[in-house]
Parts: sequence; structure tokens; C-alpha cells
Amino acid sequence: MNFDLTEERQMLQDSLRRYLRDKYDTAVRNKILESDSGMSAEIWAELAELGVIGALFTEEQGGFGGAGFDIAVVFEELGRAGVVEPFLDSALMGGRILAACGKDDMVEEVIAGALHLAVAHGEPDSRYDLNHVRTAADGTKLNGRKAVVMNAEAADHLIVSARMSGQAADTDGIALFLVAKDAPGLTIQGYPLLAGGRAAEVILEDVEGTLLTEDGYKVIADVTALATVAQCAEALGAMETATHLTKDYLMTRKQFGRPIGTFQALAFRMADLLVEMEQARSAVINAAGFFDTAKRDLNISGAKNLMGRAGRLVAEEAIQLHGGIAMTQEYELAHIAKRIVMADHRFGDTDYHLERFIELSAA
Amino acid sequence: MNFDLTEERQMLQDSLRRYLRDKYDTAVRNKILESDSGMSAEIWAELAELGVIGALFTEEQGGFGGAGFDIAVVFEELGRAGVVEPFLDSALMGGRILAACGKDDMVEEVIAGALHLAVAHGEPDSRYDLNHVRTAADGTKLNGRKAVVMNAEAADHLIVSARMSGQAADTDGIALFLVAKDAPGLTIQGYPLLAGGRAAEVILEDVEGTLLTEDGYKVIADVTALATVAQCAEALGAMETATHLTKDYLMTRKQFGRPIGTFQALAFRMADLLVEMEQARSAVINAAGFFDTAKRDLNISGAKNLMGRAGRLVAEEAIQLHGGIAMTQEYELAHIAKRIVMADHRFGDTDYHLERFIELSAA
Amino acid sequence: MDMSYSPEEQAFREEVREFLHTEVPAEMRDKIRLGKELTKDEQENYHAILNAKGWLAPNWPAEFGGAEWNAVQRHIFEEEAAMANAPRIVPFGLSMLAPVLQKFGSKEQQDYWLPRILNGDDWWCQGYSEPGAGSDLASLKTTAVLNDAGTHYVVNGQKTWTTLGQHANMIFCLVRTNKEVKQQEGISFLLIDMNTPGVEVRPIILLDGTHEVNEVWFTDVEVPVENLVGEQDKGWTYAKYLLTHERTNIAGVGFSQAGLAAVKRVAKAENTNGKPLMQNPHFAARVAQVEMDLMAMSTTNLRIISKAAAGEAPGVEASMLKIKGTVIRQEINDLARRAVGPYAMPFASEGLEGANDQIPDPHEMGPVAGDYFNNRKLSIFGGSNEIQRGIIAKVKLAPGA
Amino acid sequence: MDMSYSPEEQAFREEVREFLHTEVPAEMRDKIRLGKELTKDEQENYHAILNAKGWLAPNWPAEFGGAEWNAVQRHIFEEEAAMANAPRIVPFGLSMLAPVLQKFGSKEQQDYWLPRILNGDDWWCQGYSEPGAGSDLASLKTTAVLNDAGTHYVVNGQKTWTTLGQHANMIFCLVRTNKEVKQQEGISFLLIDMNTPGVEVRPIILLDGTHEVNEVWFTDVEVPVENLVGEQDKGWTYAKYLLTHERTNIAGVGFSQAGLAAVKRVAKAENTNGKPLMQNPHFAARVAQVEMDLMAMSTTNLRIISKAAAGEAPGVEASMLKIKGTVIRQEINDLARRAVGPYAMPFASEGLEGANDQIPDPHEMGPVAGDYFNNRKLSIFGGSNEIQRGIIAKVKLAPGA
Repeated sequence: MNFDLTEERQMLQDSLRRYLRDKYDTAVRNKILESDSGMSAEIWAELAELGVIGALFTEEQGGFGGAGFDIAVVFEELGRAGVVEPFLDSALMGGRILAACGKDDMVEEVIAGALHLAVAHGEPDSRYDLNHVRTAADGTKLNGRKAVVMNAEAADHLIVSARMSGQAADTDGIALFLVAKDAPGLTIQGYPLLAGGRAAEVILEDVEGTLLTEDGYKVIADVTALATVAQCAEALGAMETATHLTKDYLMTRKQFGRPIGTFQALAFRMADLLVEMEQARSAVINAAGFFDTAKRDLNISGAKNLMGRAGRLVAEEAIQLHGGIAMTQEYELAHIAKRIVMADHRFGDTDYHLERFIELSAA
Repeated sequence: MNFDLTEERQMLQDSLRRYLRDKYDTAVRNKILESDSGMSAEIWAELAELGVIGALFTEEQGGFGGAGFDIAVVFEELGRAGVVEPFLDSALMGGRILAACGKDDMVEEVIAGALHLAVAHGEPDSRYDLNHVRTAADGTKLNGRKAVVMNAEAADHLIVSARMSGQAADTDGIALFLVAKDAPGLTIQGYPLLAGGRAAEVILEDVEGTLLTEDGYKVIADVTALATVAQCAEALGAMETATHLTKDYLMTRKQFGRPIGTFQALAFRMADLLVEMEQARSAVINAAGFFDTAKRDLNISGAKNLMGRAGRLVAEEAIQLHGGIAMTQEYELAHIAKRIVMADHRFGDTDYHLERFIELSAA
Repeated sequence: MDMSYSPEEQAFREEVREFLHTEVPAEMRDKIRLGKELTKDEQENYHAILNAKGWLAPNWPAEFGGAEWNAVQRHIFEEEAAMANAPRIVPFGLSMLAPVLQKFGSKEQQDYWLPRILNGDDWWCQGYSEPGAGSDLASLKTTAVLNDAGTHYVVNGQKTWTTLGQHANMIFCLVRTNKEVKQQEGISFLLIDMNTPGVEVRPIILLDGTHEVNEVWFTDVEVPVENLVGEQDKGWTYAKYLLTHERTNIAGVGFSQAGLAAVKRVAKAENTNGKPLMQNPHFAARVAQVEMDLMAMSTTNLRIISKAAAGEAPGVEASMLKIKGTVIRQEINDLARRAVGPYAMPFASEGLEGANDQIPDPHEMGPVAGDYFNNRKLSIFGGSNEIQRGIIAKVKLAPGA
Repeated sequence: MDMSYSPEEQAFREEVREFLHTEVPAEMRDKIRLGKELTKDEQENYHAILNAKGWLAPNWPAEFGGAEWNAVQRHIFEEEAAMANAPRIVPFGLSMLAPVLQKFGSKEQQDYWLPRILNGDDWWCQGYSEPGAGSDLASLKTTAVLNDAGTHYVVNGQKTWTTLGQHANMIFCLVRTNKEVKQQEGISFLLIDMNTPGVEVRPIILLDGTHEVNEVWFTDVEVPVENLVGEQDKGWTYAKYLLTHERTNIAGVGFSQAGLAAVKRVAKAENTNGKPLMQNPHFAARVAQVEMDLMAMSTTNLRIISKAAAGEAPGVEASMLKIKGTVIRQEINDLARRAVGPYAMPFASEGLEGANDQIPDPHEMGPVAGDYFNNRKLSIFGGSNEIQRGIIAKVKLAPGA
């Protein structure tokens, strides 16, 4: 048993943390949030250079990592700094789908930071159910509508799931297609997201796609498992920042003549947050560490549910312990709290994973 | 709108509270707990004299109350003093079933405190489901087993539910029978209860009963509704005592040179308990006040669930805020906390009423 | 005990409901339902509609033109207004300043300012909070110094969290007029025209992108002595009077009922795993639990209202309601964001005109996640829930309590 | 990162499991499973079984006859022991007194007392807590005064919450030997023979009817000076060493795992509404939530154990584990009482011999409600969870933390 990071991962963590601390402070990030594209091409390129994307892929795939803990290390740091650039959706999900489908040349471009992707899978009435696909594939001609597609506007290609056969909720019969950003019949209605970045409603009308795989459900389920680990790690990083900001504030801010952190009721609540932080860290370790075992999904659902609960607690308590200042958009915690809570709306929320955990542990 | 007690109820409350304060202190009650019968015949007689039982019946039935608020007033006071005598099971449930079945002469005896009853309805595998009856009635010959029957040993008569027709979970086909304590074939295996009083496993082997009603489910359901109001009110009274004891202890007990109630973390938790006490009081008012309306069951389930949650919180926090002394059997809170938590095991627990509330509000 | 409304009260409820549905424009109520902010004009229009009916000042005595409703009537109105998605009355002039003027103001001040409030001639905002003071309100630092001629106070300092200050032309302020005495004894209550040179309003954008609150800066602002309310250095008493006096609707029962109804509507429409979300036992449990809590709190609220209608001033119960009421409202905001699933993520920014057209909102719930974050303020502002717990503990743990 | 056990550790686990199932009598393990208390003889028998194997003192250095297990081995043993329903080792002599003697005791004391602990010649209990002291342990008032001849201390005072004091023949005590100095600096560590005249043990019955703890009264009790451990007035240091030194198994992971397994077993058998309770979504949600929390805490525990095995002393993490561990165990006790429904109500009293025969226990869960109440102690004794929060806040809110 050993809970230390390997030397390589430790180096990656150190360099990534250093880079983000130096280059991605609140002012820089708030400027990115206000920009039209909602992301910084410069940051993207520099982080790719640093190896952030390469760490998300196995050596076989052309990267130098790709395991649960590699992904956890990267996304914890991105979460700590509240990074809004779509590494999770474009690089990790898009890239790993392409890797699973043998598109090695494109993966190479992804790792170099040169290719941007979007995964268009969820639909307006699918909520968090991965099997729920109504978008129809008539051969390679696609018709349907995709909901809240992350990074759709900036993507060079969309990866679109569509049904070749079966009913809306069947896991069989779902295929994945590659669709170029300028494909005729493709409409992308973009909008900003509360926690940063942009998404879009995507409408496909007789859009021509290139088949990636007919085993679409499995590929989506596997990459969603990876993405959920990443999302949990990102939330963990953000929660670390939230608790750090709160600790600092408690000992800086004075009321009634003393630091508010010396008021016992507040100090004890801070202690409770730190207890939950250890739980959250362990949940992420479990999700990452059991990734290549039969206990993968049980641990992922356990982690995502726990992060949903602990995340809400940390976000709300951090705001409450701060008081008014945390309500202002320009304060770092405002953005961080949004990242934490909005993580509950991706890849299944607290209740979704509660149910899944119950099912898996009954099995 | 008016939330004041009527003059009659106010008088009943005052005299009952005064009597119990004078005659039913911790030492008296702990002696009763240690006795073989687990109850005091003297207290029973004096409370009957005081009108406590009469208040549980309508004028039509020979009493002078019988409405939701009458029952709530009585049981709140009994709960406040941690009374273990079986007014709820023997007098209220037993008596009101007999009243519903037109046994006026027996009701008169109940009101006078002279007749003791036990309701033998639940069975070893029925949990909280009222419709679950396997005990079989072959004409008036009864065979089966009843679980955790309150007051069975002391009762002059048992009221036994038995199935005349249908499957184990049907609501139709359940009848109620009166069975004398010395009926041949009746076995009563008694034992003490953690929160005081006694119950028994009751085994019926070809026991002869007298039919009370063939509409047994409805009678049981109605009297269980009454009993649930009573149980909620009793728990409320006990919770009042728990919070009072805790408030007093916080301002009396000193540690690190000051009353522990001056430590902010403890003071705030006490404040939170008091907030929940207002919720609990209102829940009981709702359960009692909507008793004769179409919203009866919704409000009862809402109240029982809320009391289950608030009760657990109050019991656990009262113990925790006290510290070690609350762990000792002889301290008043120990008994009171048991009364509060064990209330969750009668007439459906927190989850049972959560589900019932969901069903009723979807209807 | 009697838990029903009297026939008169029921008739009043019908009248209110009818009025809100016929007189308040549907577009206005749609905006409220979708969580959009009203423009200043719309808000003033709503006030005018109520004023025409004589209902704008329910809590004012009749002598000043108020409706003189009792607590039950006010509760009925608030409940109906919330269910009808009617706007809130902007409270600063009507229920925060007016009671102070009516109790402590001079005859001249009453005659001049009160009709203007009813007619909408002034838009008032409140200048209490200061940066660095937080819950410790009495530590405020904005100073007012009487000039040598004794004609004007000269005000310097900064107020913050000034709600809707961007619309206001008048602000009532607590200012420090004496530094030599105990904090609470050197504070005065001043009425300040925001068009006076030296007053500057700077927006604060909240974490959901909304512009509700502001900073107000004062640099050598001259305020005529006629605008002092009551006596100099007695302002803290007036402000405290207000805090204990005007605590109705603190529970926000109506808002919670409306919010919960909206959540249920969505949860019946939204599907998960092939079934309506409302049939998912875990979501249903969340809804049921908050509904049971709300049913209980609603009765607590009525208990206090019924006491208030009988002339008893609510004491520490107001603090209890504040805590429970905000917890429940925030829980309902949390349910709303859960209910819409991934559609909680889009950012409907009021700041970007026209930019919201493309924001998908299939359930017409408005910016649920934004509201969730925005309403974290409920437990922070207006006496944080920690302050309320302190009040409860102080009262209830006092000897003999 | 590597979350698996090494082959050696797995082999050790197998050995432990085999040993517990073959060497520990089944009747003994049944009693534990059913929540019954062991007799003194049974407890001593268990110790003897472990001692014969050389496993009675896992944390002692080999020079004193200990097994010298590392933290991972100890964790494996604790986990297996809990799953096998093996008894707990009575810790007072073995893991509470012994480390103090080994570190601060004289050679004579070590040579005399340590073998007696292993052999079960003495049953030790702990005399720290006093009535009125509670969490403020250092305020203790029991005095020890050296007699004029310098041969004996004369002890007067009262200890309380003395676990299993009814079985003990020896007690190690903190006593006040100097009232003139700071509280913490006038305390000494004494070994007292409970058969000395003037020692009286009075039972305390806990709220579930069990007799686990006692009051111990001292009236002019003469204790030979040879029984002073270390230096006079330095006892507080020794006690604190113990508190920070011996904190393994603070999380109680094994107990929680065994408890949760029992709850699941019942919930699969118990029916509600025609289906196993385990299929009731609300009960299933309670079980799942505590299981997820336990999975995470178990990893936190392993993280700390793995650090400890590498020689790092656990710091504030021990306080965090104490809080989370007790909350989870108490939650599982709560689930157990829920699971059995109305059968939680009967009172299985140890006090009444033979009286338990008629107590129905269809699921063989033992006195679940009694255990629920009894285990409220977990968050009170051994440094209450409030004390732990204070420690965490003190460390983590310190400048630079």
C-alpha cells in the first residue's frame, strides 16, 4: 500500500500548480470569463506544451499517462485554479473517444493542443441517462438535437452519437460519428455557462457524419467514467481552494474586535469542512485507484455522490463563513463555488449516482 | 384563526402538568421502571380520576373531549413527564376501538380506569404495515402470532385482529375480536421495553374470541391515526423536557471556568434545537388540527416524519451537549431520550411516513 | 385552537387574488416567474397599481394613508402575491423608512416625505452597511459633522450592499456624529439626496451576474440639518426600532410555496430513466421533506401572526423564523437546480442585453442555478443566521428563560 | 499510488482470519455478534488465546514480548477481528498503561508489571476522569500527599467513568500532588492496588442498562512510593504522551464494516410492504450513503496508516478520523434500530439474569436500540467530538497553517 504520487506525477503536479499560480490568477481568469470565446487560446497552448494533455493519454495512445491517477492529478490542479478551458470535454473526452476508435493521427493533434473537439451526446430529454439517444442515423446522415454541448462553437469536429437501431433507451444501436464544424445542416446555438466556458444547443438536419464506431454506448460509457473521475478531481481542487480562502478569511477578517475565526461556532464549522475534505480526497483516490478494476463503477458512483454532498456543503459553508464578500462576482470564491456546485450537473448528479450505487452494490 | 387552547383544555393541561410534576418525578418513575409490572396502578387510578382518560373520548362516547387537540394536550403532558403507563395503548387505542364497535359499557369502564386493554394487531413480519394480517379467524376461533403487543400481560381483554378472508396483505377481510386474558389457548410471553412499560409476543392456538367488527382495517386505521397524533404529541412533550434539561445544564455546568452554555458552538446548537422545537410544535398542531378534515393523513404523515427527524436530532444533541451524565440510567434525560427515539418505532417510522406522504401528495 | 380562516379573511383572500390577476399585467408576472428583474419603470408601475387600490402601504396607519391591515391580512396578501408571481413591493421607503418617520420624524418631515413615498416621487434606498462592518453594524465609520453655521452636516464615508441604489434618488443613512461615546450612542439618522455633489454610486455585480446592490460613496456631501430624523446621536435607537418592528414576512412562506410549486411542475414534466423525475423516490423524498418542513413552518408563521394580530410583539420567534425560512427557501432553490438537470448550467446574464435569447430554458424556470447562488444572500444579509442564533441563545439561555 | 495489499500482507490477513475462526470459541464470537457482554473469565480466556500465539501485544516492542506489528498489520488484524466478531482486547493494561511504563517507568516497574499484563495476572483500569471535570481533564481534584516518612502517598478523591473497574484489581491514576503550580504541572501518575483499604468501586448503570463503567472512591488510601511512575508532578506529560501515541483504530473501520454487514443482512430478510426492506429506496439510500462514507473513510484511514507505517506520526488527522469514525458508527447503530422495526423496542437487560430468554430477536441482532444509545458515548468519551473540533481548528487556523 502506498499513497504517495509517483515521481512523474509529482513533477507534473508541481509544474502545473506553479504555472497556474503564476499565470492564471483571478484577474486573468475573470477577463477570460468576460471574453466572447470564454477561453484563452494562449493558456491552452501553454498547458498543452506543459504536458497537461499528454498526461491524459497512455503511452500506447501517444501520451505518457492516461491512468486514473494521472487524470486525477491534472484535473485537481485545474480545479484548484478554477480553469475554465475545456480540457475535460475537448481533450479528455474527445481525445479518448478518438483514441478508442483508433484515430491515432487526430489524437496526436489533440495532444499537441492543435485540435479542438466537442462531444455531442446528451439530448434535451435525456437528463443524465447515457442510453437515451433519439438522434437518428440514416446511414451516415444525422438528424436530431443535442443539448448543452460543451465547447461546440470552438470545436473543429463534433463527435455525435446517433441511433442506428432500437428504441430511445436501448444501449444497443448507438453509433458515434465525426462531424466537421462546417458541415451543412449543422446549427450551433451557443451560450455562456454560469461557471465559465461555453456550450451550445446543436441541431442536426441531414448532416453528413463519418462513422467512428457502432459500439457507441460502450465507448461513451467508458469515456464518461474517465470524465467522472476528472470531474470529481476538479471539484476536489476547487474545494481545496474554497477551504483555503475561507481559512484565510476567517483569520484576517475582524468583527467585534477579533478575527472571526476565533468565534468558536465558526471555527468548529471550519473543522467540519476539513473533515469532509479528507472524505472528498479519499473518494477521489478511490475513484482513480479502482479505475482498472471490477469495482470501477461502484467507486466512481460512490465518489460522485460523496463529492455532490461534500461539494455542496463546502461551497455553501465557504460562502456563509465569508459573508457578503463571497456574494460578489469578482471575488475568487464566487467563481470557485460555481465550479463546485455545477460539477453536480455533469455526468449524473448526487441522486443519479446514489441510485447507481444502490444498483451496483445490490448486484 | 386562533392558536390558544380552549379554557377546558387549558385547565386540563394545567392540572395534569401540576399533578405529574408533584407525583411523578424521576425517582418515582425510575422505581416504576424497575417494578415487575412496569406500571403504577395508583398513578393510573389518580390520572383517570383527574379526567385524563375521559378527555380522550367524545361526549357521545361518554367522555368530554376526544378531538385531535384534546388528545394532543393530554399526551404532550404525559410525554413531558416521561409517563410509562400505557394510556396510549390501553385507554386510547383499546377504548376507542371499543367505542367504534359500540361497546359503550366497556368504554365506561375504560374511562373510569377500571378496564385494561391491549391491541394485538402487528405480527412478526408485518413491520409497520397495517394491512398485513396472517392470524386466521375460522369463525371465532383464532390462530396466529402477534408481535410486540403493548400491555398484553396487564390487559383484561385483548383486541385481536384476524383474517376472515383474502391474502396476507389485503385490507379487506380483517376482523377484530375481543379475547379474554384467560382464554384457553392464549399464550402471552412478556418482556420489558427499553423506554419503559411492557409488551409481549402473543400466541393464539384455537383461541375463542368475540367478534367486534368485520370492518377491522378501517377501525384499526382510524385508531392508528389517533394514536399517531398522540404519539407525536407525547414525543413533543418529551422533547420539551429534553431541551429544558439541556438549557439548564448548559448554564449550570462549568468547564474551563465558565458555564458551557457560554461556549458559542454549544449555544448555537442549542439555538438550532429550539428552532426545530418550533417546527415540531407546529407539526403536532397540524396533525391535531386537521384531524377531522380530508388532509388528515397527509398532515399526520408529515408530522410523524418531522417528529422522527427532529426527535432524533433533539435526543442526540441533548445527550451530546450534556456529555457523560446523560449516558447514565438514573439521569432524567436518559429515560426521556429513549421515549423520544423509541417513538419512531411505533405506527410507522420516519421512512414509512415519508413514503406515505409522497403517495398522499401525489394523489 | 382553530386553524381555519374566518369568512371575512377568506373573502379578503378572494379579493386579493382577483385583483392580482386582473390588475397586475401578465407580462410583469411572467418576468417574475422566469426570475427576471423588473425595470425601474415596471416596478414603479406596480407600486402605482397598488397605490390606486389603496394597498401600497398595508402596514401604515390610516392617518398617513395606509391600509392598516392586521397581520393575518398582510400574510394573506403576501401568500397570494407570491403564488400569482406578483412583484415584491420595494420596501425601503414604504416599510423601512416610513415607520421611522411616523414614529420619530417631525410633523414637517411626515407631511413632506410620506405622500411622496406613496406617489412614487422618491425612490429610497438604505445606507446602513459598511465595508468592514458586516454583522457588527454599530461599528460604522461614515461621519457626519455639523458645519460651523449649523445649517448642514458634511458627510464622508462609504456604504455598501445598497440594494437598488442605482434607481434611488434618496438614501436614509446611519452616520457617526459622535466618536467620543460608546459606538451605539454616537449614531444619527440622516436623509440624503443622492443628487447632492459628492455622492457616487458604484455597482456591485453579484455572483449570479445580477446588479442588485451598490456601493455608495460620500465625499464632503452637504446635508441640510432639516434632514436629521429625531435627535442627533439617537439614530441607533431608531434603526433598532425598525429591526424589531418590521419583521413580518420574514419567513417568506409565500415565496417558498411558489418555489416549491414550480419545482413540482418541472419534476412532473422532466423525465429520468423513462419516468417523471417526480416518481424518482430520491427526488420525491427531497421534495416531500421540504414540503413537510414548510407545512410546519407555515403554521409557526401563522401562530406568530395570530399573536401579532392580537397585539403581541414577536420576540425571539422572529429570529427562529428567519433561520428556518431561509433554510427552506435555499433548499427549494437547490431542488430547482437539481430538477432541471444539465439545463441548470447555462448563464442567463442580465448584463448582456439580447444575449439571453439563445439560452435554452425548456421548463421556463429561469436562471435556477443563478437564483440558487443569489439566494445564498438570504442567510447572510438582514442579520445573518449566525447573528440570529446568537440572539436566540442570548434570550433562551438567560437565567430564568 | 498503490491501493493493494502486498502478498505478505495478504498472507498475514489469511493467517489472522484462520486463527480467529479456529482458535477463538464460536460461542464467544456469537455473544459478540449478539451484542452481549463477555464475562470476566471469557475476556481473560480470549487474552490468553492471543498471548499463546504471541499476538496479545501487537504494539509492544519485541524486547517486552510484543509482536511489533506495523500499522498496516494492526489494521488488518482489527478489520479481521471485527468481521469475525472476535472480542476487543481490553486496552487498559495492554495499550494504555504499558506504553507509559515502557517509556517512563523504572526498570523494576517494567520487569514486574509488563509480564503480569501479558499473563493476565492483573486486570487494569484507568483513573483519569473525575466528576465535574468532563472535557477539562486537567482540572482533576483527587489528591495524593506524601506521608512524613516518605514511604507512601495518601490518596483521597473520586474517579468516574472507570470502564470495567468492577473486574480490575489495579488502577492507574492521575492524582494532584501539587496545588501551588499551574493545573497541568501538579499532576502525578500512580499505580494503585484496588484491594488497598479505602478503595471503593460503585457501579454506574448506563442508559441501556449495562454495567460498563464505575465510580472509584479513594479515602485515605495508602500507595507505596514505588508505585509512582516517572517523576512526581510530571504525570500530565505521560498521560498526554499516551493520548497522542496510541491512536490507531480510532476510526473503528472494522466495527463499522461488521455493523453495516449486519444491517444489510437484516434488511434483505426483513419485509416491508411485501418487499425486502433493502429494496425500499429510502432505506437503501441510508445504507448506500453510509457505505460510501465508510469507503472514503476507510481510505483516509489507510492513508494515515500507511504514513504511520512509514514512521510519520499522525497529527490532526487522528482528530478528523475520530469525528468521522464515530459519526459513521453511530449512523450504523441508527440504521440497525431502523432495520428491525418494532423489534427495536424490547429491553434486553444484562442486569436481569435469565430475563432475556423471552425477548424476541427474530433477526439475531441483539439489543440494537440499546447499542444505539450506548454508542452515543463514542462522540463523548475519549476526547469528545467538540474537543476534537477544537484541536482541528486550533491547528488548521493557526497562522501559516
